Amino acid sequence: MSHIVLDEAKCKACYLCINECPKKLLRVGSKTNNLGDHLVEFYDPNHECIGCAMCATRCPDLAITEVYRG
Amino acid sequence: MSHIVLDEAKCKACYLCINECPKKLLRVGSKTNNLGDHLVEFYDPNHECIGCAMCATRCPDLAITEVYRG
Amino acid sequence: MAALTQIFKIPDSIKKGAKYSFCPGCDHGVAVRLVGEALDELGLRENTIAVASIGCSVTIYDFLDVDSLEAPHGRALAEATGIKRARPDKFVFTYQGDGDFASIGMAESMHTALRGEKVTAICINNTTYGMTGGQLGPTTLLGQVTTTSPTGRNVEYYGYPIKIAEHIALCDGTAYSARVSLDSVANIRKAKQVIKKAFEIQLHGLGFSFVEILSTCPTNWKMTPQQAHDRVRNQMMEVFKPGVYKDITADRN
Amino acid sequence: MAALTQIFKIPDSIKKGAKYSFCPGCDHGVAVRLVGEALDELGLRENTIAVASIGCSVTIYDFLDVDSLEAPHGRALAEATGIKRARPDKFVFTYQGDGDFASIGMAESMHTALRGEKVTAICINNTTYGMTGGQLGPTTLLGQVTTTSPTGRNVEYYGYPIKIAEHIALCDGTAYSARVSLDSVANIRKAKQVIKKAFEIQLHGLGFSFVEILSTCPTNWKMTPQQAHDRVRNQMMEVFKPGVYKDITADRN
Amino acid sequence: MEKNFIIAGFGGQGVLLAGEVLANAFMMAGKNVTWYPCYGAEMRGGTVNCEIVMNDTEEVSAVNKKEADFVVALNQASVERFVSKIKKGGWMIANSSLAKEIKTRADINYLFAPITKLAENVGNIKMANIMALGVLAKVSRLVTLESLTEALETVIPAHRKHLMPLNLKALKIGYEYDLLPV
Amino acid sequence: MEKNFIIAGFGGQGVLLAGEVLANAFMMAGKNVTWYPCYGAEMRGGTVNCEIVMNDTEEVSAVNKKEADFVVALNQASVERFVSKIKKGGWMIANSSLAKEIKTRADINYLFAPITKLAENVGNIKMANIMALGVLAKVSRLVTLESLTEALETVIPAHRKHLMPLNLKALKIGYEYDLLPV
Amino acid sequence: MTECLTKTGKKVLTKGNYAIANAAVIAGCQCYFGYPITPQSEIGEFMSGKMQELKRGYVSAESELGAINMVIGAVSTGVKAMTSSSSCAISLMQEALSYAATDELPVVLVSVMRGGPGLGNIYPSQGDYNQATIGGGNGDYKLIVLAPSTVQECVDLTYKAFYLAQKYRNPTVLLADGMLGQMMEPVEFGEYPYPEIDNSDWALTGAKGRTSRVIRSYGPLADDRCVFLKKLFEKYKTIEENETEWEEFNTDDADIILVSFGGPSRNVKSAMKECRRQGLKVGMFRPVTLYPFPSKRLNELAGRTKKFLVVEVNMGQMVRDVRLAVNGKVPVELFNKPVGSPPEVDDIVNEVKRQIKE
Amino acid sequence: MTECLTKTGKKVLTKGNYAIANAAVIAGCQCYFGYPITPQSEIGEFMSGKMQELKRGYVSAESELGAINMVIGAVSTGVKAMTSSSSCAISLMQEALSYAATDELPVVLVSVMRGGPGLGNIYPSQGDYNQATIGGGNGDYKLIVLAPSTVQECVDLTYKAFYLAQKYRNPTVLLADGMLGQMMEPVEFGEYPYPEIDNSDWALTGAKGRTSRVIRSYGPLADDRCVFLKKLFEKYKTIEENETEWEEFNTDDADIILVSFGGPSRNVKSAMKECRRQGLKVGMFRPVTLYPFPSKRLNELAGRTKKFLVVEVNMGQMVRDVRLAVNGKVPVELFNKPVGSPPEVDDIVNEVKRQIKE
Ligand SMILES: Cc1ncc(C[n+]2csc(CCOP(=O)(O)OP(=O)(O)O)c2C)c(N)n1
Ligand SMILES: Cc1ncc(C[n+]2csc(CCOP(=O)(O)OP(=O)(O)O)c2C)c(N)n1
Ligand code: SF4
Ligand code: SF4
Ligand code: SF4
Ligand code: SF4
Ligand code: SF4
Ligand code: SF4
Ligand SMILES: [Mg+2]
Ligand SMILES: [Mg+2]
Repeated sequence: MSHIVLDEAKCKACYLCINECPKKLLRVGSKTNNLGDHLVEFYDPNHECIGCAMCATRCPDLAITEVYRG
Repeated sequence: MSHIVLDEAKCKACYLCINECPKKLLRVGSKTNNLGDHLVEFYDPNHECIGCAMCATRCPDLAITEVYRG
Repeated sequence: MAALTQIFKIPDSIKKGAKYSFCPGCDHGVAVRLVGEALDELGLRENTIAVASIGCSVTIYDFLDVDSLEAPHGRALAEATGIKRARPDKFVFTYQGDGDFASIGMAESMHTALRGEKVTAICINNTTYGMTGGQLGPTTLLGQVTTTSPTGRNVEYYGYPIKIAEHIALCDGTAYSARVSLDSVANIRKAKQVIKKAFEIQLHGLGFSFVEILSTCPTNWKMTPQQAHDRVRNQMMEVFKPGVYKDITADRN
Repeated sequence: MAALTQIFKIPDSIKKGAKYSFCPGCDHGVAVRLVGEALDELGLRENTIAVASIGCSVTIYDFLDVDSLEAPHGRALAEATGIKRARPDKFVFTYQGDGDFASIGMAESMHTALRGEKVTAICINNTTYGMTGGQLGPTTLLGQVTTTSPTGRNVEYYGYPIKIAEHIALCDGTAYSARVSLDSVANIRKAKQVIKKAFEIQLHGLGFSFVEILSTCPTNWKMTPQQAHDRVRNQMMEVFKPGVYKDITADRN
Repeated sequence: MEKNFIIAGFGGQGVLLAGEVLANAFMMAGKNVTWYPCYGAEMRGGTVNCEIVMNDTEEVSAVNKKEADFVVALNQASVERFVSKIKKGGWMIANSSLAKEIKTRADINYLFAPITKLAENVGNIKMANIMALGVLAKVSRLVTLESLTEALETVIPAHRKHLMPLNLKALKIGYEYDLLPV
Repeated sequence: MEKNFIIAGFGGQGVLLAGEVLANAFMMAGKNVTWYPCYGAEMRGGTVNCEIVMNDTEEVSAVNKKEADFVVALNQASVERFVSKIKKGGWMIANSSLAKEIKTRADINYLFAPITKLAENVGNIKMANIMALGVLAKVSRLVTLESLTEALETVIPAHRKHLMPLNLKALKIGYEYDLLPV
Repeated sequence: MTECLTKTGKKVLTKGNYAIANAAVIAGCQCYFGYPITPQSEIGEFMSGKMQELKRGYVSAESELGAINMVIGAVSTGVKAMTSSSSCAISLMQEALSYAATDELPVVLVSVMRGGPGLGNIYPSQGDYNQATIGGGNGDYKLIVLAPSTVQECVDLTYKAFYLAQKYRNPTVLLADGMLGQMMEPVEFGEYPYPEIDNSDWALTGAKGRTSRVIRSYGPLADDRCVFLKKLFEKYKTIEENETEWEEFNTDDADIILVSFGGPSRNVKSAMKECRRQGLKVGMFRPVTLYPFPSKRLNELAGRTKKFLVVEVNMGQMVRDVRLAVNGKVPVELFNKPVGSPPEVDDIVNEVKRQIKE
Repeated sequence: MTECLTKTGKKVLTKGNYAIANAAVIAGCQCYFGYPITPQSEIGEFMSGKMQELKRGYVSAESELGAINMVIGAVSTGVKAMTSSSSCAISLMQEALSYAATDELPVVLVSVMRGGPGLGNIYPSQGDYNQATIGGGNGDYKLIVLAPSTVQECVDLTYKAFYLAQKYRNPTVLLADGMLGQMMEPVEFGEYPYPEIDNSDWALTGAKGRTSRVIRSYGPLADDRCVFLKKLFEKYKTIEENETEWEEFNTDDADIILVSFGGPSRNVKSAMKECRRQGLKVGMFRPVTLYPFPSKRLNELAGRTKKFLVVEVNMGQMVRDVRLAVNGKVPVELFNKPVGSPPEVDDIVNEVKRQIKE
């Protein structure tokens, strides 16, 4: 099952990944970082992720650390 | 009568002018400068100078100070 | 359950657990990762000496897991030259900002290219001096507002931006000169190939190799990261056209 | 007896009775005279500030009868920029060696061109650092023997010579960039026209204007002045092709 | 008399601006004043703070003082960092929306106010810094709302002038916040 | 014992080289020696000179000395410039081909030799410098022809080695020149 | 912040960097050339807008080498011009400063010190005292060096820097530090308080109706150069006699005199007062001109006091000048902090007490 | 002149510049980077041929900024490397030297002083004493500075410069002047007399089988930087304790001690001897290391002698260090010549007599 691994400690809430995902599986989450910004979360209840790594390629902060396809 | 004015005090005996004159009116003279080099002299017994200023244009040391045509 | 293939990982050439100190959304982060990926793929990590420049680039030694030297502002390629001449067997590259490379470091950059020094330079063009707070730099676009061009870059006072990749291509010692953009995932992937190619050029000892990377500075542009990419696409890429400006291996390929 | 017309005189912009300190046969002398002639013809003497550079060029202030400033090695165009910005109504030009302009002064030169600074630079390219005794410089030809390339310029250690006029032409702020030679009387006369044109470009406020002059250094080339001109013709002009590389007025002419 | 203040929070909370407003207010009230930012390599996202030294006798004041009379801390990190720097009998004014209401010292006064939340109520979370100034004015009695208003007029740039009413509102709410120290 | 020498002439007469040969000769004879060129902004074509200080006791010698024991002057300008620097009882060895045979001092010894002319006779005017060394060797008795020959072998570069015989001839002619001081 | 601040008697709260820039504009600075570096970039930022607004000269230089040489070019024509920079970038200007001193050109340089050596950091520091006063340029020359300690003094000494530069045709440095550059205080700008100097007898303006002029540093003949240097040093002597400036407090009866310059002297002054409050006989001495250094006065004071304690934010630089001035009469001790904001007042007080006991 | 001179016991007559270059080659200098400037261009000329012949590194750099930074690059990898230059061009290296000192890199720089300030001229001079010893770079740091006085010492101290640079990981300057650079004397090269230093624990060589290394001068945190600077200055203290070197003659009973360094000290020594010949009790002191400066010894001598007379070819630079060392115990006077060959022996002798009478 394709999926990504997101390291919240590294996410800086730039939201670039959100626009990149062809399946719109990333969204602004409820957790905040110490600046008060809301972190991104991977929300894929229907297992739509295709493991294209668009999100990880775009993420400028190494926050999407792994992408699996299968 | 076309002719040139040569300032010996400035001539550094580079001899560039000699080759330039279409009439071959410049030649190595007998006077020497303080380096022992022989200065150039304007030798135009037959009034062949055409006032073309080739010599003066070539002279890198302002030693040919004037050229007259006529 | 089908077998999983790992499609993406943080390159080994990036320090474990590294957390960038770049601003949110800054493309410096992508560029550093791409360098790491290229080092990984060419197996260079343990044979590399990197030269960090003064600018937001300076902290790359905190992230890249390679031996690194910090050069004074503008002198990265001089130091890279020294390293390469001392250790011709090492893989040597610089990671510089546009200000570092093309303003204060212009003489060093041009002459390293002219000498055909067998090193690679990566230059992050974000049309400003990022680290010092967004002043007008050598690549600032005409009309661009910065802290030192409060009414926009006008020709009268500031002149024109420099097209770095074109100038480097003109130097006879340059083996490879290209410009890439990080505005889209497709272009990021292209950029990675170009960086890798530039590294290979060095590995083959062909001369100087150079990659200019069009990048963002959301903080100083006062834009969201997304807006910043739009600007790269719509404004920067118009003036700084991506492409390979020189590749002495082109015929052979 | 026919009336006499004066066909040639020492320009008024050259100090009365000036005697150069250049070596015998050195083309610096011709170049300085041509500058003087151009100043005369455009009536600029009393409105000019010249910037002398460090090199055999430094003594021009002893010969040219204009206000002059001596710049540190490589910084002539920075100082010219300062002068022009302070006194935009003055005519400002630099007279520099190739080492001064294109080696240590590369950053200043390129950026003055990029800024389109309304000044003119005259660069004497004699393929060596003349004043310091003939070392390898940025324009030294491949194979050329100098005191720091005792077995000739090889690419491995020294890289390639720079083609200055071409690089300057590539800068968007450059209005005019040309290369001339002093190897023959015909070319000297052409050179004068080019210098004058470059000066006019400045007078019209069109941007940066630049003239590279291929010149000799018989002393350090260890040649007679005549042999030196042959070398200019047969070797230098092959690599550094004379011509106008940029002229933004070309269409209008 | 000399009094000194530290205003601290995270980057983006406008603590430097708040300090500038306070310093201007003191100046307008005819006092000598120095505003000194803590700066350096604090990463974006770290805490930011500035020191304001008000003096109505001496013309030149020391800075980088060991102790402060008043600390305004807009987040927990700032409370932790500066609580030990408060003079005996001095004040910690803390933003309880982002800091815990815990008193670690008995020899100082605490005032906890849910500043961020109050600012949200006003309609703009960015007003927290100015609101904090209102609180400080009331607590310290060293600066008047009038001076602060005048200072705001000076400090807020032309293109932000439309936010003046909001700023004044925040100032007032802060000033009128129930001060009973907990 | 310390003796010092000035060799002077115009650029191109090879005075620096002559000095170098002399200094080498002293070294080969086991003496301490220092060769110090006058340099600076003398224009090409001006006079050039060097100072050689030979010392067989002290290891380190002063340079830029006020006085010299021997001056070798290859042209008139050099005679004029250095005649006043000769120690009482010292020697002026002058090239009478390019300098006037006039003695302006009574307290020094003069030797005028038509060195350039003699060199021309040998077939190479450039040999004047080495010839002058021959004269100096004879006059001073401080250096032998053997040492000078050995020194020449060292100093003359490989691609000029074919000129050795000519150099030696010049040296000898100088040495054998009729020394009777005029 | 690009509005030109008022010249009138009204006080405005402003940052040291803006105060300097604005004072320069009021002083009649016709050209600014600069390259950014923290903690002084605000100066160039202010200038970029203001100079264009006033149709004066502004260039975003390619480097500090470029900037300082542009200033040389501009001032050689007789106009007032300046650049500003910090630490590592000031290092790059040393050759040009040596030229400018030799050329006797009224260059004005604002040096806002940050933490060194190398790239260092952007914290305040006084690590470039030597660089400014002794100089890293080649050869023998002197720069006039003025050291403000308040934002108001940033204004006043900027005016003075332009004036002295012109008056003596000598490069002049306003030596501030990151602390002053970033600090805000109320200041009054007023008018430029000095007379304008007539440059018409030396400036390069085109040789109209007069013989042409040359400004050069090349001195090919050693003897001429000796004469020139002696003359140059005569000028320095005049500057030393006329322009040495300092402040002193409570030195009359002091057992120990604290010596400190620039921003950190504020804390030293507080410490001195605290000591007095505690009954200790402590005085304070603040050089305002670092060159010319108030050596003579310090030497006089050495006859009265028992000890000097130099407080610096560096590894001990001005202390050498104090020792040279005192010349062994009494001990000169150092209390330093390598880099950062000035030492806390209490720490200074404690050190004073320790020194008094010793 | 590009032949490598013999290493054996045989003496060869050679110019100071060639002696330095050849000694560097023997010392194992792997890379030379340089840009020409009189009076030291022979060093680069020699190196251009020799390094290529030996398949070592040589670059005709685009400028002195380039050259010194290339040296930094090279030495950061653990090899020996150097550049050489003079006066105005050394001014351009100040930023890099500050970096190199901070990075603790074994840079070797040969500075052959000429007449300053500005472009000046190519005559010998000692005008760059301050530049070398105090430094024009930003911040607090020290360069080790060695000053030869003979061509043989040019050789010996070149060896030592490479050794000390490596031993202490500190930039080291061989401070010669045009006089020594252009002078010829017989020298023996011998072998490089020092042990090789193991650099493997810090040099950048690619992170094979170990954690990666960083050489940097950026110290973003003020507190860390204070710690760093204190540690750095501990190193300097060690250098001061171990490496201070000087020569003294006839100081035991001297009424007046002449102090002089470098080439001109030759004439001072002759003058001292002449004074002794005339029955005057004159001694001489020659610092060989200018940093570390032999202050301690001078202070000791100050207890015995009545006066110091510092002789320099500049406007008075080392005299400050002598005064600091002597700290007022006895007068320290200056006899200087602004630029050029050293003062004539007689002139020094006369000055000594004048000083004795005073
Ligand atoms: C000699 C010197 N001048 C100036 C600076 C200040 N400075 C630090 S980074 C920087 C600009 C960096 O811009 P760029 O190279 O474009 O990199 P970016 O931060 O934009 O990635 C400047 C001017 C410095 N550290 N050293
Ligand atoms: C900073 C600095 N570096 C080096 C020098 C020495 N120097 C003087 S002239 C010169 C080279 C001049 O060459 P070029 O510019 O080509 O002029 P040319 O003499 O050939 O006409 C050099 C390297 C110097 N004066 N200043
Ligand atoms: S891998 Fe592709 S599909 Fe999956 S979350 Fe990332 S962008 Fe979306
Ligand atoms: S792109 Fe990366 S840093 Fe940005 S929001 Fe997504 S996961 Fe976070
Ligand atoms: S003017 Fe022409 S013809 Fe006359 S001498 Fe000169 S070159 Fe010859
Ligand atoms: S060209 Fe001029 S300098 Fe040369 S020989 Fe002729 S007249 Fe003399
Ligand atoms: S300042 Fe700009 S370039 Fe630097 S890290 Fe932030 S966004 Fe990136
Ligand atoms: S050295 Fe060369 S360039 Fe200089 S004056 Fe002599 S010949 Fe001309
Ligand atoms: Mg940038
Ligand atoms: Mg040249």
